Amino acid sequence: MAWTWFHRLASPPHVYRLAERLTPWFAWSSALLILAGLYGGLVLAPPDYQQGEGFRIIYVHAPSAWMSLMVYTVMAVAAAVGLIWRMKVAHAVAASCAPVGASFTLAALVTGSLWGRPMWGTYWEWDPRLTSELILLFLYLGYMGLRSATEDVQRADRASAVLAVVGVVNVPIIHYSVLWWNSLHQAPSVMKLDKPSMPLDMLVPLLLMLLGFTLYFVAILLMRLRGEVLSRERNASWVKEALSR
Amino acid sequence: MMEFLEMGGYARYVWPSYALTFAVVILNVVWARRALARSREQARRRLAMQEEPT
Amino acid sequence: MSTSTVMQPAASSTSALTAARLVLERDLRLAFRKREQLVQPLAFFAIVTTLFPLSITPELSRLREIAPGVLWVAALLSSLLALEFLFRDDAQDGTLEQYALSGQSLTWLLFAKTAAHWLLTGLPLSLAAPFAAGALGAPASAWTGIVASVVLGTLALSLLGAIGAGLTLGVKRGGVLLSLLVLPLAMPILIFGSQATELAMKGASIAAPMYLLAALTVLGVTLAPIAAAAAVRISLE
Amino acid sequence: MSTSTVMQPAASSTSALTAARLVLERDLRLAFRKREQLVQPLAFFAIVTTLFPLSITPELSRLREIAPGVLWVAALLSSLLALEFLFRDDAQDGTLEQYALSGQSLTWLLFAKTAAHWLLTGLPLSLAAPFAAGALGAPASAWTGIVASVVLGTLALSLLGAIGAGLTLGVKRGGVLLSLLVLPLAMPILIFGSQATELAMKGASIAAPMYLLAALTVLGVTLAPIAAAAAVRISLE
Amino acid sequence: MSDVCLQAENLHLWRGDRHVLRGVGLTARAGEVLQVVGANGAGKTTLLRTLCGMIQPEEGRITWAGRDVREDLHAFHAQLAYLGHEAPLKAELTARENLRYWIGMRRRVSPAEIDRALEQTGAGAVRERLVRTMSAGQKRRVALAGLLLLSVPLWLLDEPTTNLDTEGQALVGRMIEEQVRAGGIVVAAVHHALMVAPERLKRLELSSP
Amino acid sequence: MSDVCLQAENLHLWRGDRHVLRGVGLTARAGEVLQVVGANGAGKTTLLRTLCGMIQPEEGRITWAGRDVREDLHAFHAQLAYLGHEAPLKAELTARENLRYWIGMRRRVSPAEIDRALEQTGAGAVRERLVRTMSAGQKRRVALAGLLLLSVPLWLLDEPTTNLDTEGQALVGRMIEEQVRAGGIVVAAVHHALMVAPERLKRLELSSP
Ligand code: HEM
Ligand SMILES: Nc1ncnc2c1ncn2[C@@H]1O[C@H](COP(=O)(O)OP(=O)(O)OP(=O)(O)O)[C@@H](O)[C@H]1O
Ligand SMILES: Nc1ncnc2c1ncn2[C@@H]1O[C@H](COP(=O)(O)OP(=O)(O)OP(=O)(O)O)[C@@H](O)[C@H]1O
Ligand SMILES: [Mg+2]
Ligand SMILES: [Mg+2]
Repeated sequence: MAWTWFHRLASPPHVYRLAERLTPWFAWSSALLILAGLYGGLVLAPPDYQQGEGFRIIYVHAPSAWMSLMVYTVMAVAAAVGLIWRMKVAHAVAASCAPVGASFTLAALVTGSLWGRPMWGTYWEWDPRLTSELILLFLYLGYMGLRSATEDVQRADRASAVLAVVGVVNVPIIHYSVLWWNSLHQAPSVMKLDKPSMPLDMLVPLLLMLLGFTLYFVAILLMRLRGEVLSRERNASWVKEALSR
Repeated sequence: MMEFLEMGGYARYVWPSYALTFAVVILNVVWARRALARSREQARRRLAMQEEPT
Repeated sequence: MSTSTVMQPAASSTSALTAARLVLERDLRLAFRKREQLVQPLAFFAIVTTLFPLSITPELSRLREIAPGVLWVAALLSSLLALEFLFRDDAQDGTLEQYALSGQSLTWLLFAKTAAHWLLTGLPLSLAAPFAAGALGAPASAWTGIVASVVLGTLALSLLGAIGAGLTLGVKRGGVLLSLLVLPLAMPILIFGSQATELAMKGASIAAPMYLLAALTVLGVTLAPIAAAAAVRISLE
Repeated sequence: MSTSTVMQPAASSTSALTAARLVLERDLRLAFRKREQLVQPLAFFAIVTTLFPLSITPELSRLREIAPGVLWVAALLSSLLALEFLFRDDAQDGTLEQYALSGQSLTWLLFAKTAAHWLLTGLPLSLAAPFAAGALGAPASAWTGIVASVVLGTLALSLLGAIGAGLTLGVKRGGVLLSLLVLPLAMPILIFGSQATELAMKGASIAAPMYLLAALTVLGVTLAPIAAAAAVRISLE
Repeated sequence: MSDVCLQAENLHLWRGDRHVLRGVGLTARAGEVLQVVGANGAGKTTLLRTLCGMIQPEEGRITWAGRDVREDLHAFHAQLAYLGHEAPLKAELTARENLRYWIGMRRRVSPAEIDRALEQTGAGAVRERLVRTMSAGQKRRVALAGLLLLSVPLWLLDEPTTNLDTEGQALVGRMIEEQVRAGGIVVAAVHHALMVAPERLKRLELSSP
Repeated sequence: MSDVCLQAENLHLWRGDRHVLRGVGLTARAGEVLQVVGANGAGKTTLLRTLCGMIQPEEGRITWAGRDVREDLHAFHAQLAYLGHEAPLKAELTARENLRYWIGMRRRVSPAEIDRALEQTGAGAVRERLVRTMSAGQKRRVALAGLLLLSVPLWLLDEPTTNLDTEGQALVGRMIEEQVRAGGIVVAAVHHALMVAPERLKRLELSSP
């Protein structure tokens, strides 16, 4: 009984219909949250006493960085599930994640370096956090490269799943190694807001943005998932029904 | 309003950041829709092929 | 025609260890037949190390500062170049297919292949590293430290690379994709390796980075052949 | 069956220029079909550039000193990796044999292939180089100088590499041997290129090394395709 | 021995958009030769690769001696030999060395045995030559010697007579007869009729998708 | 037209220690099919590659229309088509694109012509498919379409029926007949007899070295 939800999640027609039904809910609620967060962040929040108005980049930078990490985690977990239980739907989830994650990683890198210029006086610094974010981008690119280089969907699924799982084993290793690497060479990292905690009127919009982006990710994921499921499914009857709508 | 747009002198950094991030947000929607449409089209063709008498 | 032994193949069947030994022996023999294969990674390593003095500065005092980094980047790139062929030749002529159909554990066979690969590239590289380091200004006292760290580092790299080589088997021009897959994962090896070399050159203890390198290697030995076998199976399909 | 035009093939035969254009178009189309081929040399270049800060030092002030060297070594290695495939794929599937038997000048056809290769690797690399240089601390004022020098350098390298690629065609695992052949010959490119970059970063005139690079390129354009054609013919035998 | 039997039921497989195997089923018992015939592109190669477990069918199952082969793929592989379009030989090794490593990985084999097999398939003269220097047909003959040496009950052969001269085609026929006489099973994709006594032959016709 | 004629005199060639071509001579006139036969390893492939100028014989000479081919190799190559053991197709291009680039390099060719040739060799159905996804026989058929399109007088074919089904073998026979009827010359290395009317056939038997 407890496992029925799992089996239903493994059933492509069910997932397809569920995704179709849920997408608008996530899409609209995320749009609302993001708009509210924007208003709060750009208009209501007071300027930072050190960084002035420049700190407002946080409302796009932090959500982008958050997405880059969360999406990779989702992707790796889905890939592992797909490998272990040979679940097509899980592979479809993993395949849907990569482009979204890669694009937000790029956004985090660019917004971060745009922020870095006024704060640190340089666009780029080989700081541990920055460096590991860059490596994360390479991991995404490798994943997508492998996927697109393999023609057959089933084979691409499993090959890239192996890579995603190996990659996730490596993410903490990369993170800590980069930390240790730098600690031997260089003074502690520059990147922190010089205050113990943010005032509420700065924090609330940030939380709204984070939640909004998360829901937005789910909406995009569901949309891509439908396409990926369709391309893996040969069972004509439900596909025909799904397409007629 | 001008003051708001100037962002206390940080406009060169703030607005491109927002523009890029929302470009990514919107592009992801576009890409996802396009991918879905493509898959539907392919599935339709596949169905047509299977229904052909062999 | 031979009197058929069709029905009792299990009687004299080979053990997993013998099969792995045969694979190792075969790869070594192939390499020694074409001796240039042995020399090439070394030569590449030597050339890359000479590129730097040419393109940066010939002053020994300044070279010494960048020596560990240059050494490790060169080692990384030369093993990477060789990695591409770890499984490729065997995939092309159908040998890998026969391995997968041999009834032997593919994990073991690929482990043997990886071991052969390390013996043919990692080991010579480790032995050549101190000379390159010397040319870049490292003191003779650093030699053992350099050799030890390069041994561990190339071991870890070969194991890690086996996964990448397996994954890119089905891909045309897999070489560049392989680098793209392996290099980000190899960054820790690079960091700890060059740290160890730097410490060795300063005469300090290299224990800390060596432990970390050893940990990576052990992790690689236990996990990489399994992942590589999975990857190869997928690309053969 | 078609009414045969067996006896008048010369009537509608293709001119050397059209044949070369078709070869170029074909190679570009193949590359765009597999778009990752376009991205990969770039990604490799980016990764190699990040290896150095990781293994040497993250301090921009010190990175800036070695930036020209790092940039050029990375550019050299990434074009070298791609060079291996300049003729290899076509040799394997028999296309090159058909080129040699086409009754067209092999020199022209190989020149077209080399041009396609540069468009697909050298050009993107030239456009990416200033970003890598920026990450290593080069000022924005150096960008045009860097782009110009990398354009010339990769051109010369592709032409030079074509000879090496032709010579190593018959060789299994030609990649490493190719590097061995090409790298020593590429040293002048590396030296002038990194000189130009260094001067550009200092804001000085880069005319002198650029003239030399241009001279190398012109020499390459006139001689390399002929040598490459000879080399390819030999390895086809 | 009657239970040594390869069965496949209702195999379905897609490649790209193409439904290549559409409900293929087959039974091959000890002592039988199953000829898989069909026009170019009918799916013969695909079927053989699916039978030996290299491709996973999307539907259907394959049994060996009554058990699903996926239960113990290793044991199944130890019972079969697959020979594809290309001979699985290393260009830089001699014929002898090739067989030593290929066969040695699966069972103990003596140099004398190897030489005998090479002699039988007409490759005795080239046994010390590097495979790289052999003609297409000579390579095939070395691969056939490997097939003999494996001495397993199940042979899956994809156009085994390719590149062979007339004498070589007769040789393949004799090898197959010998194999089924000893109680083995041969599944072969063919365009030219095999030179085998007709009573042992079964045909499986694949139609083009 | 009687002077369109391929002649070779006293060809000698060594490969390694092996005297592969030992004084081979041949004449093939317009309208003739020359079958090169011989056991595996007799030197058929080597002979064909020598004839088209890819290998230099160590002795002897080859003439085309009375002139030594080495005088103007380009002009000779413009008159011949060589099809080896492997079809010279790019795996990542479709059948149509492959022919467009392969043939287009030698003569102007329209898409309609290409489609017609593909239809004639039974590869019309796969013309938009990437060659990588084709079966062995489908690839051969695309290569045969290329042969038709080249429309040159001299064909050098190495086992042209490899991988083809029965219908495909008949197709090759028809193509060769058509070619010689139009005054062309065909030199083919074969193991299976070609399906061609016997009066046009000449045989050249190579003995094993
Ligand atoms: C290219 C440059 C940069 C990159 C790649 C980068 C990357 C990241 C990453 C990976 C996170 C982690 C998010 C999480 O843990 O959830 C993050 C968060 C954050 N970054 Fe950046 N960053 C960059 C520049 C900057 C700059 C210049 C500042 C401010 C001076 C900054 C301030 C922050 C803040 C406030 C957060 C969110 C709070 C936190 O999680 O600590 N970042 N960034
Ligand atoms: N990746 C793919 N995408 C699309 N179609 C494919 C793919 N791989 C194989 N096919 C098709 O599957 C069919 C079966 O191919 P297969 O190689 O099994 O044929 P075959 O019977 O062995 O033919 P031949 O006699 O020519 O060797 C062919 O029509 C082929 O074009
Ligand atoms: N590099 C080499 N060294 C030694 N012998 C060689 C070399 N290359 C070819 N040979 C030998 O030359 C002979 C002729 O080979 P070729 O490929 O021409 O034979 P073939 O008649 O085409 O045979 P098949 O029918 O098997 O295709 C063979 O005996 C072969 O072993
Ligand atoms: Mg086949
Ligand atoms: Mg031959």
